[in-house]
Order: sequence, then structure tokens, then C-alpha cells
Amino acid sequence: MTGHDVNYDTGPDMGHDTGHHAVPLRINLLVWAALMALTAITVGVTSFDFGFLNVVVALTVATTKAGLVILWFMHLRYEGRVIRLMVFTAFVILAIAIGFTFFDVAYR
Amino acid sequence: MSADAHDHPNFFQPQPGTKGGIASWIFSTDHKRIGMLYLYCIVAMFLVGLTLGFLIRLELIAPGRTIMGPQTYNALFTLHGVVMIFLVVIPSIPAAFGNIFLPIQIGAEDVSFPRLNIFSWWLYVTGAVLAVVSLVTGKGAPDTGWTFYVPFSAVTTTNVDVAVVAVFILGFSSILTGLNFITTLHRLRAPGMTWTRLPLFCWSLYATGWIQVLATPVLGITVLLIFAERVLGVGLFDPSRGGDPILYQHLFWIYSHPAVYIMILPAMGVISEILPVFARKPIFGYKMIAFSSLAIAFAGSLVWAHHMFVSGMSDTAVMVFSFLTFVVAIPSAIKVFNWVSTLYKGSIRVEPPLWYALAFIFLFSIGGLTGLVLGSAGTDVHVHDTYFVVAHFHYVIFGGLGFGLFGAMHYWFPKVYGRMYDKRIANWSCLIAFVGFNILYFPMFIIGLQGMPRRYYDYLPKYAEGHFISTMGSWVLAAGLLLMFWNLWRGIRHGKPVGRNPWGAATLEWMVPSPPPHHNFDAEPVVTHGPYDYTGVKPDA
Amino acid sequence: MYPQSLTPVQQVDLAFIIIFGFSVFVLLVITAAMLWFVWRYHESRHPVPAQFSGNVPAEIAWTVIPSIIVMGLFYYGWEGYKALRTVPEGAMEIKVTARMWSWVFEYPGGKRGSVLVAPVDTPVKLRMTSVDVLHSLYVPAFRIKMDTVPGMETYAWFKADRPGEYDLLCAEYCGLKHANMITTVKVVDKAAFDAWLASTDAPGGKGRALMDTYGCISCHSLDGTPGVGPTFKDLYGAEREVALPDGTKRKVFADEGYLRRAFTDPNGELVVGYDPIMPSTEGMVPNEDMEQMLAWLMHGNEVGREEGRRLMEAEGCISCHSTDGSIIAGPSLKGLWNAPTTVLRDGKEQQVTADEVYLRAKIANAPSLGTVKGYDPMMPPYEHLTPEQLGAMVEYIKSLGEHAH
Amino acid sequence: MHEHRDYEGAKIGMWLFLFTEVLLFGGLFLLYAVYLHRYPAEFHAAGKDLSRIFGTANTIVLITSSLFMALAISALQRGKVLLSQRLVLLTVALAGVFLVNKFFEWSAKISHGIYPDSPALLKLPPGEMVFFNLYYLMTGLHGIHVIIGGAVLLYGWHLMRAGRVTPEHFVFLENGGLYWHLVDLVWIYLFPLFYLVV
Ligand code: HEA
Ligand code: HEA
Ligand code: HEC
Ligand code: CUA
Ligand SMILES: [Cu+2]
Repeated sequence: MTGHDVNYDTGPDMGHDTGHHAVPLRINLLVWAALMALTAITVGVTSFDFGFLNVVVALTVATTKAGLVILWFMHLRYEGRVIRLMVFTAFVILAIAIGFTFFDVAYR
Repeated sequence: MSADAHDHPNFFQPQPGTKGGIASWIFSTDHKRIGMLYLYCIVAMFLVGLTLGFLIRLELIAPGRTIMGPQTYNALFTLHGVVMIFLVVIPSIPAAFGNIFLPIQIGAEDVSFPRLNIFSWWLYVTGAVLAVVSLVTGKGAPDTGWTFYVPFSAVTTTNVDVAVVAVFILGFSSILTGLNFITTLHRLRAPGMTWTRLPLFCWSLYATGWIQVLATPVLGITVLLIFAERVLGVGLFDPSRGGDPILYQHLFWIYSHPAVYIMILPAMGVISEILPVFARKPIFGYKMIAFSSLAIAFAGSLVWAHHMFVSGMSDTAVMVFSFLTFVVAIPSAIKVFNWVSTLYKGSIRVEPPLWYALAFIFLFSIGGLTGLVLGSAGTDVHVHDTYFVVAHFHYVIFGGLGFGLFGAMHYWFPKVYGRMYDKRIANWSCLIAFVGFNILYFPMFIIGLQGMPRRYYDYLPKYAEGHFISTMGSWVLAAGLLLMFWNLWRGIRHGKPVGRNPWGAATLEWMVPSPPPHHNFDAEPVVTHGPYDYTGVKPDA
Repeated sequence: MYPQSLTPVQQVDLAFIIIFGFSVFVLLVITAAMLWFVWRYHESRHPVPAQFSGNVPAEIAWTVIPSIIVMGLFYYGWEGYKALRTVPEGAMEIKVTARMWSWVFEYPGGKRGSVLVAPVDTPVKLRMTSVDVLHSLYVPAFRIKMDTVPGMETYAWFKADRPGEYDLLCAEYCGLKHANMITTVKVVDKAAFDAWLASTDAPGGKGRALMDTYGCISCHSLDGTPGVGPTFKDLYGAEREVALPDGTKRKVFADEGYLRRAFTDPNGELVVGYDPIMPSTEGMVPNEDMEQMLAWLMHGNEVGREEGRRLMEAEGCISCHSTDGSIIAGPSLKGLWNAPTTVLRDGKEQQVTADEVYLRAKIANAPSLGTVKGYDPMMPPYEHLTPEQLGAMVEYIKSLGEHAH
Repeated sequence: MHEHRDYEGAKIGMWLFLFTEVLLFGGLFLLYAVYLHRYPAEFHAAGKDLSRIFGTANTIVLITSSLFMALAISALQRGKVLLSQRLVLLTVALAGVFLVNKFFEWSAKISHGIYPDSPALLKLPPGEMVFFNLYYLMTGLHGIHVIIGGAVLLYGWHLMRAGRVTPEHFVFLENGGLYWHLVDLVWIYLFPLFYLVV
């Protein structure tokens, strides 16, 4: 981001909420079905004991679900570069905050 | 008032067809009025904070008890820290000058969310009032230091609950300002105002905005946790309940280290505006300065644990965070070098804002370079929590942000008021304050190296000399600052009227009348050149 | 670079010198350049500004060169830190407990004190913790500083290279008397240290210590509990039934003569109910030691009082409780004895009297008794104190005067 | 002063605000991560005490409410205002179901004497104490967000009825929806972390 007209892809659109095309019903329902299926998987899988892997599996499933919600329900898939970059930055910072704390707690 | 100010009512006057009065200010959604509200509140809180600092110095003039007991002293430095950090320096330049000038500098009519803007001022006032309430209610003024470290803050019976709620609200206010600026800079730049034509002040506010948005919530949850710890008995930091007090420090500094860049970046932006104007020459390395603001903002979020080298955290963490701390120093170094080079082969006109800018560079360099001593693990062990740290942060905050703020006041004064202060007195007050500042804080480095811990109301006799000199310095500094504030005050009432562009600057705010009219521009401006292109620009007064 | 040949102090000082050297140099260059430019390119001397807006090689240079330099600075700082954290093999270990607002040092063998005594030229490892809030142990002379964290053990180490006294300060803000949480590191030569460590100045001063040394305590309790032999508690002047060697029984008072005879000819008058197993002190205990022990048995209370005072200073009671009626953090000890006291416990007020039982319980575990009305619940428990030590403290409190009704 | 509507700007502002929410919860997730690392066995044991039925039910409720929200916006964009209004009401109703569920779950725990600072809690091993304290804090903070989200959507519904949110100007509803999805997002993590990490 050294500064070249980063937001030009959004264009000036004052006056109307000329967003993007409405997400088709089919896609919304598909996403919902996938979320339900993932919920079923993550609940079902707890009856097996993989030790620490359980946490990994649970978080992977959760992150997949989160991805679905962000990309489709929250329309991030349809947003311009600026917003996508911003979302990315925010999650990077969160990851740094949690990750770097482990330089301490994991080595204490 | 200047000649062309008569065409429009300026923003001090009531809008045509409306009544004036106090309500037209405190419910205004005009960014300039909101900025002025912030400016006056911040200056008032600054005076309060300074007075508290002054009292701290009086107590420390000699060992033993001089003018107050330990409990009062502990409350005093806590309050001094809280007022200065949360009520003065964090809002200071962005909320005051950023609000007034960011929209004009990009050719916009206002910020993106004017109502959120006034709401954030109201939050600020609420926070300030609560902070004052915490002093006089409950079982005494908070005595934890501005860092609110647990377990002490969880067990002390002083009025910490109210104080942390105040901090939470102030944090919210700061978030709204940052959010507003980021959106404004993305959406409301005038035609032709590309990112590479953005004044560096705006760039620094953009970087600051990101820190405000991404770091402040962590402070929010941290103080909420203190509140939960005290009120609900949730023992998340209480070792007897399985908690870990060191985690509090992580959370606190995850915000508060980036916060020091919330403080300094806008001041750096001001310096980047002032220097080219008075050197009559484009700023040296525009892109590097803009980029280094973003780099500081990002890298600043990687180093928080350098405040915790002796907290009991792991040695691995000490190594990583010490290393990264040194990395963060690089973008600051780049800025300093670029500023100095901006003066090279200029045609320098020496005016009060330039003096403040030069003082800034000198004092900030001292503060920053001593930051290296603190960032280096082995040496920090010795000087951590001593007056060396106190000296470091007064040099960067007061020498940096403070002098940057004074620079901004002197630079934009004629724009805001349409008048000019007495420049000779301004120069003298800068000099006196500068000298006093160094007498006040330099001895602190020395007693810090000798082992004088901070937050001590009483000290061993061997540190007496340093403390005494330091207290003397605070008097000189006080004289300088009182002179400065008096001079500005007098300038507002009786200063000589000036035109649009007394310094001959090239950014957009100097194209509009002084003081600016309500809607800033008659017609949306079209930008055709960079912010530091002085060809053909002449000072008009 | 020279990890083995430098002490941590030298290593840290080296880092200081290097960083300061660099800083002063950079600062001078920047300041000089700035002032020179302002003078040289003042509009009166240089009316037409040059119009360049950057110089890529220069900018790369002042990005890359400082980056390399700061890596060097990091390296020296880190070496210094490593030296501070690497404890040599076989270091002597001293346990440190920090509490508002005093330090307790516990040496190998269990001796405790509020001043840190250390042998010269010997690596000493401090194993530290805190019982209440954060504190930080700071000895500027040794360049060491480490927080003490409740519920966690931290460490620091040092090796003093010459005898002397050094300041030891609390560097982490810990409330009201943070500024007074200062004590001394006494560095003495090795022989003196060993002698000091061996000398038991257990409660009661010399006489009491001798009781330990000669093993009396293994049979006689001090607090009234029965043992192999009768307890020493309240012995002086008590009435005794004794059996003489011929089998006749007699009542005697434990006066000085009786006690002397009990030392030298223990089985001459045998306290009824006990076996004749106590060895005579004749030939085993030098005369002056016996006098000391006698004195302690007879005037133990006064000795205990002195001991109580010493202990209360060492344990830090005096940093919260005054002995002159003034109020610091807790109630003054003056006139406390037998005073009626209002205690808030589980939200209810209770009236108690500051008698022996209350005081002992209060000192050993203050929170369990609720808090005295008008004060904060900040007094830490002192569960490590022995009954004798508690007794000595109570004696001292008694000596500060009874509550005036 | 003409009223300027900047659709894109409003959305950027909303996303920025969502980031602050993410980082607010982020602080608690940080604590959770560290304590899970420190007390895996205790978290395992304590997690068993939470009702997986309640948790799963609430997950389904929230995910479905998110679907309704997404449908509501699509409907509005297509001009079906009435349908959109109904979908929003459905979303709010599910928020209510979630809260009722949560209420029963909490009261069950509280009636067992497990709540912050309770005598029963203080008898548990330290790791379990931490688990339950985090449980109350995180689900509590999330619950507050559910309430706020529900209120915002209800207001959005009101604006639609009043004709101030229309198929042309729907950014308020869209932003309210974004907020609601965030509430869902947080729960998507809370659910496995508290109910399934066993
Ligand atoms: C405006 C606020 C501000 C700023 C900008 C900084 C900037 C820096 N700070 Fe400071 N700091 C504080 C405010 C600030 N700090 C406060 C308030 C505290 C105390 C908090 C408390 O405990 O109460 C503190 C404490 C503090 C500590 C913890 C000390 C301790 O408690 O033990 C450390 C440790 O690393 C540190 C380091 C640094 C560094 C490396 C920088 C760097 O960013 C500095 C970079 C600048 C330069 C390096 C100078 C300019 C460059 C040159 C002149 C060129 C040459 C230089 C090179 C080639 C490197 N600071
Ligand atoms: C912007 C930030 C800022 C500023 C400007 C200052 C300004 C001053 N500070 Fe600072 N200080 C902090 C931020 C700041 N401070 C912080 C964050 C801490 C840490 C707190 C903590 O440990 O928690 C601290 C701690 C701190 C300490 C350490 C206390 C301790 O550890 O025990 C000391 C000691 O000397 C001190 C002194 C001063 C002095 C003398 C001034 C001087 O600049 C003041 C000079 C005085 C004047 C210029 C007065 C002029 C005016 C009047 C005399 C009256 C006029 C009044 C009216 C008209 C209403 N401060
Ligand atoms: C951190 C401060 C602190 C320290 C150290 C401390 N005390 Fe206290 N003490 C208090 C406070 C505060 C109270 C009153 C509140 C309470 O009852 O807990 C108190 C109460 C007492 C009382 C009861 C007084 C009364 O009025 O009933 C006695 C006796 C006492 N302390 C003795 C001691 C002794 C002996 C020591 C050292 C071994 C000691 N204290 C160490 C703070 C302290
Ligand atoms: Cu103990 Cu400060
Ligand atoms: Cu920092």
C-alpha cells in the first residue's frame, strides 16, 4: 500500500445504494446447508478421541464455517479490493496478538 | 478578520438563518467546530495534567515527605498519567487538528460520519467527567499508575472501577475518530487528490486511524476484565484462581505500545507539513515518509512485550520482542533523516512553527535513541521502571508529541483564527520551554542510570541532587509554557489579521479563507499538483 | 563474544557503552546537520531553493546501514541479558519472598531475615515469589531486576566481587509504601558469612539459641505441649511436685535455685510423671552458656519481647503498623493489647478483644478473622510463623502498653 | 447542506466497526488460547459439564437466523419489502430463542452453584475455575451482542415500515445484517471452544 489510487475500483456511486446483485436464493440455501452439515460433523466428531487433534479439528471446522459466513452471508466475495484487504489486515493483527503471546506462554 | 472572510460567515459565526449559542457548538456536526471543541477540552486537560506534573516535582524537590503523603502522591501520578495519556495525548492532534484540517486538506466538505464525530466528542466529555468523578467518590482517588497492573489494581480499595469505565469510554471515542478518518480518506478525496498527492499529515492520520481501530478494542476488553475482576470476582488474572497476572500485562501492552504511535504519528505528520513550507522545497522522500507511517503502525503492533522484559515472561519472548523493537526504530530513523534532508538546499524562512519542528526533531531523537537502550534486553533490566524510563517517555511524548502539538498550534493558528500571534514572543517561549524541558528531564536519565526507581514519593539521599535540578527545570518549563499560552491567547483577541496563506503553503487548507467558511469550499476543488509544490505560491501576508 | 570472561555487570555495561556511543554520535550528526542547514540555507543566504524531492541511493543507504547497526546493538543487549539469566552451576540458593512492603530472605538451612546477606565471590541465585501483589527486586549495583509474581517463581542471580553494602529496592509499584520497600545487600567474606549462617539467632536471643544448640528443645516444648520432658512454658515460679531419689515426694517452687539444680543434677528432684532420662549439663555446657539459658528461662518474656520486635521488623509488620499510635495501613500496635476491636466478618460486625488467642490467630492468618473495621483487607497471612515466634510478637505487642479503658 | 449518501463509505465504516468487535472478543480468545494451553485436562473435564444439547441447539438457531438475515437483504434488494420485513422479524425471533435457551442454560449452571466467585466454583481445580470464568465472560459478552443485534434489526424493521429503508437505500439494513453475522461468527467459535473441546 504505497499509495496508488487504491479505491478506484469502487467508483463514485453517491445517491443510490447501488450495491451488487442480490445473492441468489439457491446460494444462500446452499451455504446454510453447508453450515448445518459442518455443525453436524463437528458435533459428531467429538465422540472420537484424537487427543489434541480434537481441538485442531474443531477449529478447522469453525474456521471453515466462519469463512462461509464472511464470504457469502457477509458478501465479502462480492466486495472490492479495499474491503477485502482491510478484513485481511484485521485478522492478521488478531493472529499476531494471539500468536506472539505464545512466544511467552509456550516457552515459560 | 481578513478581507475575504466577509464574503461568507466563517465557521465561528452562526450559519446563515440559524441562531448561534452554545447548542450550535456542542451539537454541531461541522468537523471544524468539533475540532475546536476537542482543542479547547484538550488544552484544558493539558493544563490540569501539567499542574499535576508540577506538583509531583514539588514533592520530589527533596527526599522525605515534603508537601504530601504517599497516598496522595500515588493518586497524583496515576492521575497525571491517566489525564495525560487518555485525555490529552491520545486524542490531541488527531481529534483536534485532524478534525479541523483533514477534510479541508483532501478537499472534502466534512468527514464521512459527522454525527459519529460529535458523538465521539460527547464520549470524550463523558469519559473526562467520569475520570473526575473517580477522584471524589468512592474510597479515594485511584492509586494504581496509568498501567493498572493486576493484582494490585484488583485488590486496592480506591476508586479503580470508575476510572476503568472512564478509560473504556475514552477508548470508544478514540475508535470512532479513527474509523471516521479512515473512511473519509478512502471516500471523500476531491477529484485529482490521489493517494500520492495526499498531504503527509493525512497519511499519518490514516496510519493512526488503523491503530486506533485495531488496537483500542484490546484496551477495552482489558479494562473490562479489571472491572470483572473487581466487581464480579472473575479471577482470570488471580493466581489463586488459576489466573496469570502476566497475561494482563500482555493484553495491556498489546494496546498501549501501539498507542504510543497513536501519540507520535500525528505529530510526525505535523512536522512533515511544517518543514517543507519553511524550507520552500518539496519534502524529501515523500513516499518513504508516507510508507514509514504505515510501517510504524504495523510493526508497532509486534513489539508490545518490550515493556515486560523483567515481568517473568519467557526468555524466548524477550529475545523476539527485543529484536523486533530494534526493527521498529528503522522507520522512525528514516523519517528523521528525510526531515533533515528536506532542509538541505532549501531557502529557509525561520518562523515560530519551524523552531518547534526543530525542537521536535532534537527531543524526539533523544527520546527515541534512549528507547534503543530500553529495547535492548540486557540494558533494560537495569533501567526498567526507573527514572530512565520516565525521562525516555517524557522526551518522546512531551518533547515529541507535545512540541509537535505546539508546532501545530503555531502553524495553523492564523488559519483557524485569521489572526497572527506575536512571533517574537512565540520564539522566546519556544526557547525557554526548550531549555526548561532539558533541565527538567535530562537529569532523570542520570538518576535513572544510578538506580532511582519510578513511582517513589520518597528517595535515597544520593538522588537528591538530580531531583532538585529537575524540579528547578520544571519551573523554567512552566514559565515558557505559560508565556506561550498567554501569547496565543492574546493573539486570538488582538492579533494582527492575516490573509488566506501567511506561510505560503501549498496544501488545500491554505486556499480557503481564514477562518474557513462553513462549507470549506465554494465548489469542489480539483487537485492538479502535489502538496509540497511551491512553484508560484507566495505568502500573502 | 566474550561470554565467559565477563561478568554480567561488565557485559551489560558494555552494551550500555555501545548503545550510548552510537546514540551520541547520531544525535550530534543530526543536530549539527540541522543547525548548519538552517544557517547555511537561510533565505538570506540561499534565496532560491533547489527543487529536488528525493534521492534514491541516499534513502536506501540510510535504511540499510541503520538496519545493520541496530542488529549489532540488539546482539550486545541480548548477550548482556543472557549473562544475567545464565546461573552458574552450584550457585547458592536464597529464597526471596516479597510482600507489602518488605522482603524476607530464606537461606539454606532455614534461616530467615529481612536483609540480604551474601558471601563475596560466590554466585547467588535468588528464587523469588510474592505473597500479594507484584514487586520487583532491584539491586542497581549488580544490574539485576526481576519481578516477583504471586503464584509463580522467578529468579535472578549475582556474584558480588567485593564486600560492602548495596541498596536493594522494590522497582514495581506495589501500593502505599512502595517507596519504602528498600533494604540492603550485605556482602561479607566467606568465613564471616558461614559464621553468620551458623549462628542461630532464633527467637529469644542467645539463651534461646543455646537451647536449640544443646538440644533441650527436642524434649521440652516452649508452648505448653507435653513432650519427653515438661514444657518450659510458664515454668519459672511454677509449683512443682518432685520425687526425691529416696522416693519421697515434695512440693517445690521453680525458683532460681531449683532451676540451677535441674540443670546440673536433673535427677536429684524428678518431676512426677517423667522418667529420669535427662543428662546432666555438668561438664557438657560451659558455665556462661548455662547462665544464658537460665536467664532466658527466667526472663524469657523480656527476651521474647526483644525478639518480637526484631521479628516484626524483619517480617515487615512495622511497615504497616506503627508502634507509636499513628496509623499507617493497619491499626497501630500501641495500646492494642486487650483493646476491644470491631471486626467485619462476612459482612457482619463482631466485637472481639485483642487478647493472646486473637492476636496469635490474627497474625497467623489475618484474612480468616475478617477485617478490623475502618481498614482494608490487605494484611497477608503469616502462616510460616512458629508458635514461639507468634508468642514473641504478642509479648512485644503487650510491651507496647495495654488498652486504656 | 445536501445530504450525501455514500453507500460504499457506510459499508467501509461498518466493517471497521466490526474489526473493533473482532478484536474486543480477540482479547478473550487470547486468554482462552493461553489457558487451554496451560490446563488442557481441566478444560476437558470442565467442558463435559456443559450441556452439548443446549450448545448445538443454539448453534442451529443462530446459523438459521443468519440465513434469514441474508435472505432478508436479498429480498429487499429485489424489491420485496414485505418479505424482507418478515424475514427480519424471523431473525429477531430466533435471537429471542437463542437468549431464552441461554437463560435456561445459565440458570441450570447457576443453580448448581457454578458462577463466578461462588463457593462451589472456588472449590474446583484452578483450571476449571478459569474455564467457567471464561465461559461466563465470553458467552455473557456474546449475549449482550445478541441483544444489541436484535435491537438494531428491530429498528431496521421499523425503518422499513416507515419507508426509510427501501430497495434503493438499504444500507442500514445491510450494515445491521453485517453486525448480526458477526454475532453468529463469534458464536461459531465459542461453540466448539466451550462445548466440544473435550
Ligand atoms: C510517543 C510515545 C513513544 C514513542 C514514540 C516511543 C518510542 C519508542 N520507545 Fe517508548 N515508551 C513510551 C512512549 C513512547 N515510546 C512510554 C509512555 C513508555 C513507558 C510506559 C510506562 O511504563 O508507563 C515507554 C517505554 C518504553 C520501553 C519499556 C521500558 C521499560 O519499562 O523498561 C521500551 C523498551 O523497549 C521503549 C522503546 C521504545 C523504542 C525503541 C521506540 C522507538 O519507536 C523510537 C524510534 C526513534 C528513534 C530511534 C530516534 C530517531 C532516529 C534517529 C535519530 C536515527 C538514528 C537511529 C537509528 C539508526 C536506530 N519504550
Ligand atoms: C503528555 C504527557 C505528559 C506530559 C506533558 C508530562 C509532563 C510532566 N510530567 Fe509526567 N508523566 C506522564 C506523562 C506526561 N507528563 C506519564 C504517562 C507518566 C507515568 C505515570 C505513571 O507512572 O503511571 C508521568 C510520570 C511523571 C513522573 C514520574 C512520577 C513517578 O514515577 O513517581 C514525573 C516526575 O517528575 C513527571 C513529571 C512531569 C512534569 C514535571 C511535567 C511537566 O511538563 C509539567 C511542567 C509544568 C507546567 C508547565 C505547569 C504550568 C502550569 C501551571 C503551573 C499552572 C497553570 C494552571 C492553570 C492555568 C489551570 N511525570
Ligand atoms: C501489608 C500490611 C501488613 C503487614 C505486613 C502486617 N500486618 Fe498486621 N494488620 C494489617 C492490617 C491492615 C490489619 C487490620 C485489618 C485486619 O484485621 O486484617 C492488621 C491487623 C493486625 C492485628 C490485629 C490488630 C487488632 O486491632 O485487632 C495484629 C495483632 C497484627 N496485625 C499483627 C501483625 C504482625 C505481628 C505482623 C508481622 C508478622 C503483621 N501484623 C504484618 C496489615 C499488616
Ligand atoms: Cu514492593 Cu514496590
Ligand atoms: Cu512500547
